[in-house]
Amino acid sequence: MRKRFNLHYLAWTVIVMLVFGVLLTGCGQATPPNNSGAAGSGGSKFKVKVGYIDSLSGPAAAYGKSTEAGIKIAIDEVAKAGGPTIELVERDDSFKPDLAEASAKELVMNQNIDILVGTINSASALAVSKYAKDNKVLFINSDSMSEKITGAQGHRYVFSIVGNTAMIGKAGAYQMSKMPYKRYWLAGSDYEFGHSVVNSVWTNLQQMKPDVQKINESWWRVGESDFSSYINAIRAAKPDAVYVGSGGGDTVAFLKAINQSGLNKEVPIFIHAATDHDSLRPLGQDAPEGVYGTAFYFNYFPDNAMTKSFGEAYKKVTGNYPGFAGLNGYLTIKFLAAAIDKAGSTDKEKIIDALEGLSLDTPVGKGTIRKEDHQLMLPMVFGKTVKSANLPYLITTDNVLIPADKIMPSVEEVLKTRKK
Amino acid sequence: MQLRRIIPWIMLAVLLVLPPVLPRYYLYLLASIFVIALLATSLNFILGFGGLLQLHHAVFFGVGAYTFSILLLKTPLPFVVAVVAGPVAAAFTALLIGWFCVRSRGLYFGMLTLALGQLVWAVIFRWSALTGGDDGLHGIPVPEVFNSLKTAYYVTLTVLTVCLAVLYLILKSPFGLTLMATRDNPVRSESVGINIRRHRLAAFVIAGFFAGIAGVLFVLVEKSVSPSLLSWSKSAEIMIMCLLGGLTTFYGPALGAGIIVFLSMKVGTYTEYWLLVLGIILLVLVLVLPQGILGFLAEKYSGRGGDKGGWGKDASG
Amino acid sequence: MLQVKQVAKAFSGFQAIAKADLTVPKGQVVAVIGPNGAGKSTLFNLITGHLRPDKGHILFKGEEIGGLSAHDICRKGVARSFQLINIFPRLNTFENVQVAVLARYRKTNKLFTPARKLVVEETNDVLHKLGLIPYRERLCNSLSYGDQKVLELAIALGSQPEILLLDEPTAGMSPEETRTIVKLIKNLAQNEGLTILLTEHDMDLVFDVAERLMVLHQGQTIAEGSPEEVRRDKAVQNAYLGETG
Amino acid sequence: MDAGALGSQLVLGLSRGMLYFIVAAGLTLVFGVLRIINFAHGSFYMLGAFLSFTVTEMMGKQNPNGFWLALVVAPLVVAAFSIMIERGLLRFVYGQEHLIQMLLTYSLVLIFGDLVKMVWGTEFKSVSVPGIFIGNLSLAGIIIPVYYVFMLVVGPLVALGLWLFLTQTVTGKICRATATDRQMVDVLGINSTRVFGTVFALGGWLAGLGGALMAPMVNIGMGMDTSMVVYAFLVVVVGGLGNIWGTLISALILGVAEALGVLFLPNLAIVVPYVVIGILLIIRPSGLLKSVW
Repeated sequence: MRKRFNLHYLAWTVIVMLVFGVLLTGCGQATPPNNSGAAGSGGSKFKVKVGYIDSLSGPAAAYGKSTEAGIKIAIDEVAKAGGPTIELVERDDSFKPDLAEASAKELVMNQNIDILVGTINSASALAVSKYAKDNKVLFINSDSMSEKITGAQGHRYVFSIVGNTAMIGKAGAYQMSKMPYKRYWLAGSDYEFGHSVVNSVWTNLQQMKPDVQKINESWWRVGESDFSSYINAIRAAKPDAVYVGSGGGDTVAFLKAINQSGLNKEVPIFIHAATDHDSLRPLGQDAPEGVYGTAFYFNYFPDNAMTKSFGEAYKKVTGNYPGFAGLNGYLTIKFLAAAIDKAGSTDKEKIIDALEGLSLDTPVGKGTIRKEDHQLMLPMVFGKTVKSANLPYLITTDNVLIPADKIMPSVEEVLKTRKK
Repeated sequence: MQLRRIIPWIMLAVLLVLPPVLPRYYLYLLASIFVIALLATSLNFILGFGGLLQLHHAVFFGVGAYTFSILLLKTPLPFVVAVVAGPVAAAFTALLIGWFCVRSRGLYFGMLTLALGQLVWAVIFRWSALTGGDDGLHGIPVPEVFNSLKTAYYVTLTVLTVCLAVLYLILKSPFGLTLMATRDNPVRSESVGINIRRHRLAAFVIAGFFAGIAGVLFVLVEKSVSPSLLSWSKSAEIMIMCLLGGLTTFYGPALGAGIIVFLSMKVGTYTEYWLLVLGIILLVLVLVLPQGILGFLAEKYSGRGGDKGGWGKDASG
Repeated sequence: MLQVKQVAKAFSGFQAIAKADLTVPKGQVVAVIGPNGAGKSTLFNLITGHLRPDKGHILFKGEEIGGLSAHDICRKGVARSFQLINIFPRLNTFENVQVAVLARYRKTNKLFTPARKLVVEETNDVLHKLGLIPYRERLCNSLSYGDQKVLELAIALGSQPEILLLDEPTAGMSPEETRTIVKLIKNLAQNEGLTILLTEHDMDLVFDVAERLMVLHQGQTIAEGSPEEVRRDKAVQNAYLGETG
Repeated sequence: MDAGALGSQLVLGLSRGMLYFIVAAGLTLVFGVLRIINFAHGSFYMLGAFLSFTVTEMMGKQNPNGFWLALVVAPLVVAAFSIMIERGLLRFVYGQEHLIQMLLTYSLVLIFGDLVKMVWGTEFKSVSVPGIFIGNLSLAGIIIPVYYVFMLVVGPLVALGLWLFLTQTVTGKICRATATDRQMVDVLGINSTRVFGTVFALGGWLAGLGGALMAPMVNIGMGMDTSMVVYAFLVVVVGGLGNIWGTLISALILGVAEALGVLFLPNLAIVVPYVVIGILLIIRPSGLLKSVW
């Protein structure tokens, strides 16, 4: 009996110590690491707290972490250049929308923050956006590619720095319409992102090139581990070309399966983000050659000083060159800082006014936030995968910069979706 | 003994007078704790008192929330109808799932609830025309009054109190007594003339109904839904709350919900390793305090409550 | 009142009951005896619906009950106690019996009436009859072994059966506790007019209380009749009494 | 629809079924003997894949021996982890209720998830397929990637190995007896918990093997534990809890059904397994083969 009770006291002690231990060690880390070198230069008088919610754990953590790195690099750069001092308050949503919304509320109500950025999970972004609308705080969507964010569910308080599924589709269709293929097989990850990308590609392609036909479509579950049966079904149908709308992790796995099966040698394959560095680097030499893909960003194209400097800065911090998620975080802070300087205030309403129509030079070219729908208009890149002579992973060749006006849905189209 | 009777009333009184002095955020936090507390208590109704290994209780929470949201968002039906429809749909889902599950016992029951719950999850995840797929539904048009945090707080608190009272009554009723009898000894229950399958099914449906109410409350507070509401990690989280508070105690799950929700918020501000912390808490709990906090206190200060045999030994029978 | 005809039951190849026959007339105390493993408990489980017979008929008041579920059979008026303690360990003594009484009156589905106000008299009656009143509020896993056995009986009586099946009612009991039980059984049979079917190891007890015996050997009924007839039966002497001396 | 495509799809379905089997076998084995629903099985699988990545990295990304070494080392390391968990943690809850045991394994899911993130980081990772497995094998119009042929060999080998273990070794026999009738084993004076460590390690080894085998095909990253373990559960439930051969059958049925679904109902392929599972569960609520339960 005595032994039992001792055990219980032990349990209590351990639990209590654990809780306090976490709280205490946490306190030590709570101060953001980025404002150290900033204040000294006596630059901008603006100081602002930004709440950052993203999936730092869970299945999309690779992107969340990458965005986080981009954000931190931008914060440092901005501070060194005499811009506003940005204090970042981070929350992990573990890829759970309910947690993202709860975190947003905590940041706004408890930390008195009125600028939020994030998040890779579309449902999280939409939930936070809705909360931002109801409570009149600024939310800049840095990662989620759902077209609903600045489309059907857009409003004054939400901005999107990352391109969306409508743009991905239009860009893909624009490139594909220049090619001779007519009979297409459509495939993708069976979730919202996959379906909206493929829908957008297909409706746009049908408009640009009315004689295309769809043979069929196939959908796999998110996190599918075995693509061989899908590839076999595609192979059996003998299409002219394949378009694939798959999520990040699935893209990597699907590329691998293409390489093993040799499908890339039989039929042209288009996949958004297949050409992105985050998809190709993990595969090393095991990525398939000759796969076409639109992307938001190549860290080597277009070859200009900004591309280089951001690429190197990112590599210094993380050890790797950036993919699009890194750029998203970087641009989010760059635009925010520029807007604060332009507004001459940290008042959210003034920042919003300043963000509308704001233009900045970016590694991909000139980017402008469209006043009407708060979507950043940025060129997209397109290329074909190829083995590199000196790098341990594949890069792209035949790179093309697709101008922003070719990929943006018109303002009327966007505003029409909001009316519904 | 006296003290144990009074504590819930004191808690209620304190919670009633708190809002004027509490910061906004804590009103919100408490309101969401009330929602989860109701969910956890409804789970414990069948898990702790019914001895049924319900491994996927979040499904009913999600079905209630989704039904309510979809009716408000996509149909012109009045608010009251949607409020009633949420729990009813959850109860109906419970009836369907339960109908399959009560035929088996113990762990097998648990595995079936898990498998069938995943089917419901898949339906909601897939049927994006209706449910918005993994994007979820946002900006559910709940009546204006619920936009005030104070209203949300009092509504959730009132509903929680009423639901807890009802569940308490049920546990003290012949139905509850019989339920505990089927938990303690299914074989004997049958031989005194209790149709344990039907009785368990009824309990399952009741628990589903109350989980559905929690789902409706969740939407009133958060105004959005997504498939993560019925993920199995959510279900596991509720189970951890029940275990932390004490499976054989009535107020334990509510206490556990309060602790876990509060901790997840607090720890989340310091580290992105909240799940690791939760895992360690759970591990310690399982190894040294399986009867939970209230179970431990009950064991220490009175004869009854968390008794030695622990929970549901015979549930596997 | 109860008739078992040519019943058989096998468990994955092992024939537990090959051919059992039994007649229990109304108002009598009947005992099933037989060596360990003869299939007595299996026979009980078949009668009470915990097992489903492969072959044969079980008639209760002329009605086929073989293969019905346990709770249905109980509701027809067949109640039983178990060889090993089989009570509701985390309910108190009163509640243990109350559950059975509630089930008897079909009141287990009442949701909102507090249980402590229902069937109190009937429950107390049963407790009184078996002398359990002093332990009313005790959590029943804190009762002594003997009292738990009595409670076992009380739960069965709570169902207000027409026939009561007692599976080794005195197993593991001290001589004194055994005497109490015997008194109880006799009392139930004589004063309440209850029909009782029991299995028992203690032969003195069997010949003391039983008016009729059935002998089960390797799953077969080898004799049935009054204690005197059975005692004189050659097959029984060979198979059973002979072995035990 | 030509016969070649159909044939390929059937063969691919079988190989997919083999994958499911290898992962689910450990789960069902542990369940049958220990009566524990091991949620951490998915974590072991993930660990197997990450370890396989580390081993191949250490051997040099393009070194074909890396894969083979990983195939040996990763499952063994995972098995070692399993033994540590069984002896260090699980052992103390054998007397407890199912729920408690289950939640213990769930706590490991949470802990392992974050530990893997701490050790390996969040970037996507990939293991190369050895050169000999690249390309397709073509036979009578049936085209299969060579790696799948390899899977089709490994799967039955694992099944055969399990069968030999369970029928030919003393430990295996005790396992089977324990799974069928724990009480009887105890009565015979055999200490059934003695084999628990072995069985749990074997379960971990199988999960690790699954992870290492899948590593060249999948994207190794966070979240691969839960996406696999839920699926493995479904396979195990359909097969009959604790029955290894039931698991084999249900894994093959699901694999083939999925592959055919992809061919004939390509835009609804994702619901096919769930429909199949639903139907099987309605027909046989307690699994295809008699579960040991």
